[in-house]
Amino acid sequence: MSHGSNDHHHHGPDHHHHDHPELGWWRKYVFSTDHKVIGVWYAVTALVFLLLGFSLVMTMRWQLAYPGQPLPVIGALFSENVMPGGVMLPEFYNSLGAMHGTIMVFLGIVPLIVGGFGNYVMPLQIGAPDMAFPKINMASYWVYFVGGIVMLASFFAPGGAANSGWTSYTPLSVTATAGQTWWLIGMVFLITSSLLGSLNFIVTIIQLRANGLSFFRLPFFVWSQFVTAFLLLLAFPPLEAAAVLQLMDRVAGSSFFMPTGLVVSGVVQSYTGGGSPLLWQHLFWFLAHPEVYVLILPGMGMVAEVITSNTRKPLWGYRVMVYSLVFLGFMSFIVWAHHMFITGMGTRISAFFATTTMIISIPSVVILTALVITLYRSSIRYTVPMLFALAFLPMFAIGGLTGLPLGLPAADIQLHDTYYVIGHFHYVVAPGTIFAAFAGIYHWYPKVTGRSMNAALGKIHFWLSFIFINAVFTPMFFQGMAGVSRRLYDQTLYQHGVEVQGWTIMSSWGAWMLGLSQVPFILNFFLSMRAGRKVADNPWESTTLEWAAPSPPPHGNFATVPVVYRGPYEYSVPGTKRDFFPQHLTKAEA
Amino acid sequence: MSVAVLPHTVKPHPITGVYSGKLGTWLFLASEVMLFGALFSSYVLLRVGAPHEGPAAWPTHDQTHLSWKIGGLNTIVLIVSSVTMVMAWANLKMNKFAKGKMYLAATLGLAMTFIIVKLAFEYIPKFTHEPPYLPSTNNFFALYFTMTGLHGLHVLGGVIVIAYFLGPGSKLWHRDPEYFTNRIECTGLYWHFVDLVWIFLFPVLYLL
Amino acid sequence: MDAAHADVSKHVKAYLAVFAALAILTIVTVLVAQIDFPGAGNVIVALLIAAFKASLVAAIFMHLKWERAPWIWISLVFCVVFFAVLMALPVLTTNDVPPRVEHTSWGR
Amino acid sequence: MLRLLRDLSMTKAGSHIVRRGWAGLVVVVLTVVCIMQVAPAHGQAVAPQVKVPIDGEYARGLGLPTDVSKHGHGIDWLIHATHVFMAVLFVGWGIFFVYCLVKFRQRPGHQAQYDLVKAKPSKYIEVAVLVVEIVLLLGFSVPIWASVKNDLPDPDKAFRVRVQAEQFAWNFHYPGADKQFGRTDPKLVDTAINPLGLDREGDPHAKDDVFAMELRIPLGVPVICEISSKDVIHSFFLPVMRVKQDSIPGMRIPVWFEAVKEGTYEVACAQLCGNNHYSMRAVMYIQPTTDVEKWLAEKSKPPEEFVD
Repeated sequence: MSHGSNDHHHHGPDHHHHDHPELGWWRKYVFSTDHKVIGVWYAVTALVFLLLGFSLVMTMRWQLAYPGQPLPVIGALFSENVMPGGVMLPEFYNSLGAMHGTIMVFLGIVPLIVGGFGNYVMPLQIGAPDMAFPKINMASYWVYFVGGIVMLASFFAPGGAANSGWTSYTPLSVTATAGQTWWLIGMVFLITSSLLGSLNFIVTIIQLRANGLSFFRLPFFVWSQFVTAFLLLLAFPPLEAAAVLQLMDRVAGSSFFMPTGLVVSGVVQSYTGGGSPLLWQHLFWFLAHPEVYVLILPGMGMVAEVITSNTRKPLWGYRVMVYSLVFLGFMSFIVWAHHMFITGMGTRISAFFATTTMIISIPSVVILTALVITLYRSSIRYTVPMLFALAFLPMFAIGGLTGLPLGLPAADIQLHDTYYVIGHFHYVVAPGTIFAAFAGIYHWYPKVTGRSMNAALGKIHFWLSFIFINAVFTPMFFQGMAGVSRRLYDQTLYQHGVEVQGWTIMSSWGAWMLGLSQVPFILNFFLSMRAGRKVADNPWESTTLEWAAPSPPPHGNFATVPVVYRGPYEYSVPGTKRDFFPQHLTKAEA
Repeated sequence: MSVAVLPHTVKPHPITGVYSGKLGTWLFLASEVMLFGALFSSYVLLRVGAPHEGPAAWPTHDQTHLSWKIGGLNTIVLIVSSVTMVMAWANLKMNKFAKGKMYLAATLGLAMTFIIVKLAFEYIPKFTHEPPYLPSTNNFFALYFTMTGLHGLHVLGGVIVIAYFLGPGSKLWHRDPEYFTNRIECTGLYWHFVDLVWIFLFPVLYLL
Repeated sequence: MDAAHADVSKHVKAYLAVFAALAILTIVTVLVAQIDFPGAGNVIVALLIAAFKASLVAAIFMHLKWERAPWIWISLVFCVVFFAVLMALPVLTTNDVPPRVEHTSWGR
Repeated sequence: MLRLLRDLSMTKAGSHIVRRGWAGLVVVVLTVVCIMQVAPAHGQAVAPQVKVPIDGEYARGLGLPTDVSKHGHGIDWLIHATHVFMAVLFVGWGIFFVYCLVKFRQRPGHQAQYDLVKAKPSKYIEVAVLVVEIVLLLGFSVPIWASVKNDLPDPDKAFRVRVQAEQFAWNFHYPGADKQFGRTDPKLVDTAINPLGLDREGDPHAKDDVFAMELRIPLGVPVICEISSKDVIHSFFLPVMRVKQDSIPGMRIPVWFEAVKEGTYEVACAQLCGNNHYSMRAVMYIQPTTDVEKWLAEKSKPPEEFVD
């Protein structure tokens, strides 16, 4: 068939770039199909959401530390309906709590580390000109954006934003105020967005790798994005189904999650009944456990990139790490009911889920161990990204280890739904993933802007964040041990709450100080764009392909399509002149 | 600014043996399996856990008011549309554009028949029945409306895509027939999946 | 494209055969549903027929019979495994409860 | 930093990224202000609670509260053992980590080694971690769980209470002298006088049933709490008793325990159940059997206005 000849290939999805080299502002920056512009959009939007989610929690922490006392200065700015006299109402507290979780998980961290870093760095690291489906990539961002707006719009619904926790347990969420409906619609958008994004990632990694870049030459970060994309692809749809079912319960009056004979505030509910409240938890955690790994795996990937570059040493146990990653991803689908031990679970099924939970801890240990052993006999360069990456290791270890007593059903009886759980998963996600994301920002900033961030400000940012983030989360373990339940508006109603109130106050002050500690980062982030030191294409002297492209890379990324000759982390190779051996250079060129 | 053209959009990747669109479609279908899987899982859980008496009890055959005749008719309609879909692709593959387009039009017609039958003989009579059968009636109807509704939305999505390729999308054939044929193949994969879901929905909702 | 032509024209016969099989099996499903099998017999028979029909569609119409791309198969295997997990574990969990847990429908 | 500020002040309006970034900050500020000004429904004031002096210590050892249950030491032991194991891992790992940070810092004359070390110890450690985890799970956790969940005592010999959760209170339903719980019906629920929906007229078993807002249990006798909920999911948490069980509407789930120490303790709700989740607290009194019986007998006399 003559039509299949080469020149027809130019009529691919983005052929119009040939015809119109000068794209208008809208096409260039807003409806761009360039993975880098989309990546930056994702990252900036996600950072905005992270800041927003964090400011919500900083407000909450006043009520926790000084219950019933008016919030100084800022409290006066709030409407009398949510904070009369500057004192937060419990329903506003619950709204803030639910929205903090939702914003951080679904609008902040995942879009930052997957949508932002994944979109920007992954195609560069595999030597691709763009994502496999650039238009779908753009759609993914805009659907996410709309989802975020819908989520925020729920603050304006009568009765305030969703207030049933980020887990939205039924029947509470079904009987909750209108904000919950917005939450569900927002979730449907976000799930659709991550579905579009994840299939794009998978296809890109499978189809668009540069010549010579076999799977076992992929940077660890690309592997982490690959596994993450599979988790998003297969774990999110059940939550979409669950969100539809909950919408039906709320809007059409069905009883999927509503058992017979509910009496709310003395009023017999009109639901026909026959539903199962636990069905929601199954469908929710079927997503949300893999989601935990979605939150952490790209973080591990970024840390691996930063550590290898700054130890000037190959990654220890690269293959084992990849196998562990795949195994983690696989196992994450069969551990979810460990979030449900105390819903009334029998011995056999709880033992099953506890066993899978213990098994899944091993690959995490393997990855962490490999990263630490990489430090052995290396030459550690204490750059700002490296500081964040190094801090990630012990703090992720704390997060991981404290998961152990929660995974043992008997110990979970005491610790479930206490602050211990909060401390545990925040250690994984906040000093874990967010520190990894900071490492990533400092590491790839020169690639995105062509300028490096200020190291002095970076170090101030690091040390302040490191100290205060521990001040926020360590007290939570002691509160949890004492039996303080999570999501309490005022723990001092309980004697055991009163006794550990000191820890709460410490945690609150930690949070506010942590907020202040971000000022150097925000300044650094913006000022360096104009005033940062101009750097070469490969300022860190790294080996992976993204550093072979110009900084910032043009649309289409590489001037010449790179060919890959070796593994991703060939540092300090004996017999070479420099201490790094880029993937795309031949022996002669190096 | 020069832009490198994305490889493997039309021709299969020499190593993975598939062009990007087809792989993407299959991945999308994998996630769809999980979406409908969650609904089927909910069906099993709710049906097994339903009370044995009272208004929330699972309805018997007489109480479901679903006619296997209409369901069966729609099953046949979807199966025929699957055949016409695959025939459309086969004819395009054999370079018979007119015939392929005809089959595509037939698929579109059958898809719309399915929706019309669904609305006219099932949804509307149930809503207007006295008393009406609604999602709030019991969990059988709630599941029936949710599952067939979601499936119906998928059919509607298929209608839009097929209509696009019959209309403005068909220009692509004159530029790059192979690319167009590939797109029809991906549409077909989706369409067969919609058929496949119905193959399970029919016995589960109408017969069991 | 000649090889492809030959392939495709061979397939057409398969498509028509599958169509006939699907139509017949639909009728069989309906007929079988009228018989009262013991226990969960009806469910098993109906789902077996549906599964068989679905695999015909997947194998012939969706060309899985001729599909060689490894990543499609890998994705599908993962999908099927997790689908099985999703179908099985919630039901198993709800069935393994401590003794004397009652499912009440309060106040009927 | 000053240099940066100066440099910025010298530049013209920033690139699109700069503008977008500042725009983001503006969006955050605006959104926060908007959120501050929105108007959800007015809240109701929470009824002030009567403060009863609570016994027990809440910061022993690692911080676990006093244990007054017969089975609790197993759970405590497991929590402590797990933490010792975690501490050993973390400290050992941390020593190696800090050693690397100091020893292998970049400095003149120091070079990274390309060859990967053979790290057999890491394999042993990983296997050891798995073994210890499995021992903790199968050797301790599973047996404790099985005994707590499955070995329910004979209901005839145990002290039974039905715990019915609602937003935002714990209702305790005692069977009375006939040891039979009366029928309850949602249609009979009256938040003021009959929150349980107890059918006092229709069911003879209900006549002597006791409803109370406090949990009063005998010392040294197995207690079975049958936990259910009227509206949403709550979680019945007795910190000093090492008991926690979600209360799921549509299910009645028994938990059992035996108190070994008298005193006054707290009942908490551990699952977010709505606006006043934080105030869903009750008091648990552990007393000698005779005192509990006396209290029940007194309470089971119907109040004047309900006598027909």
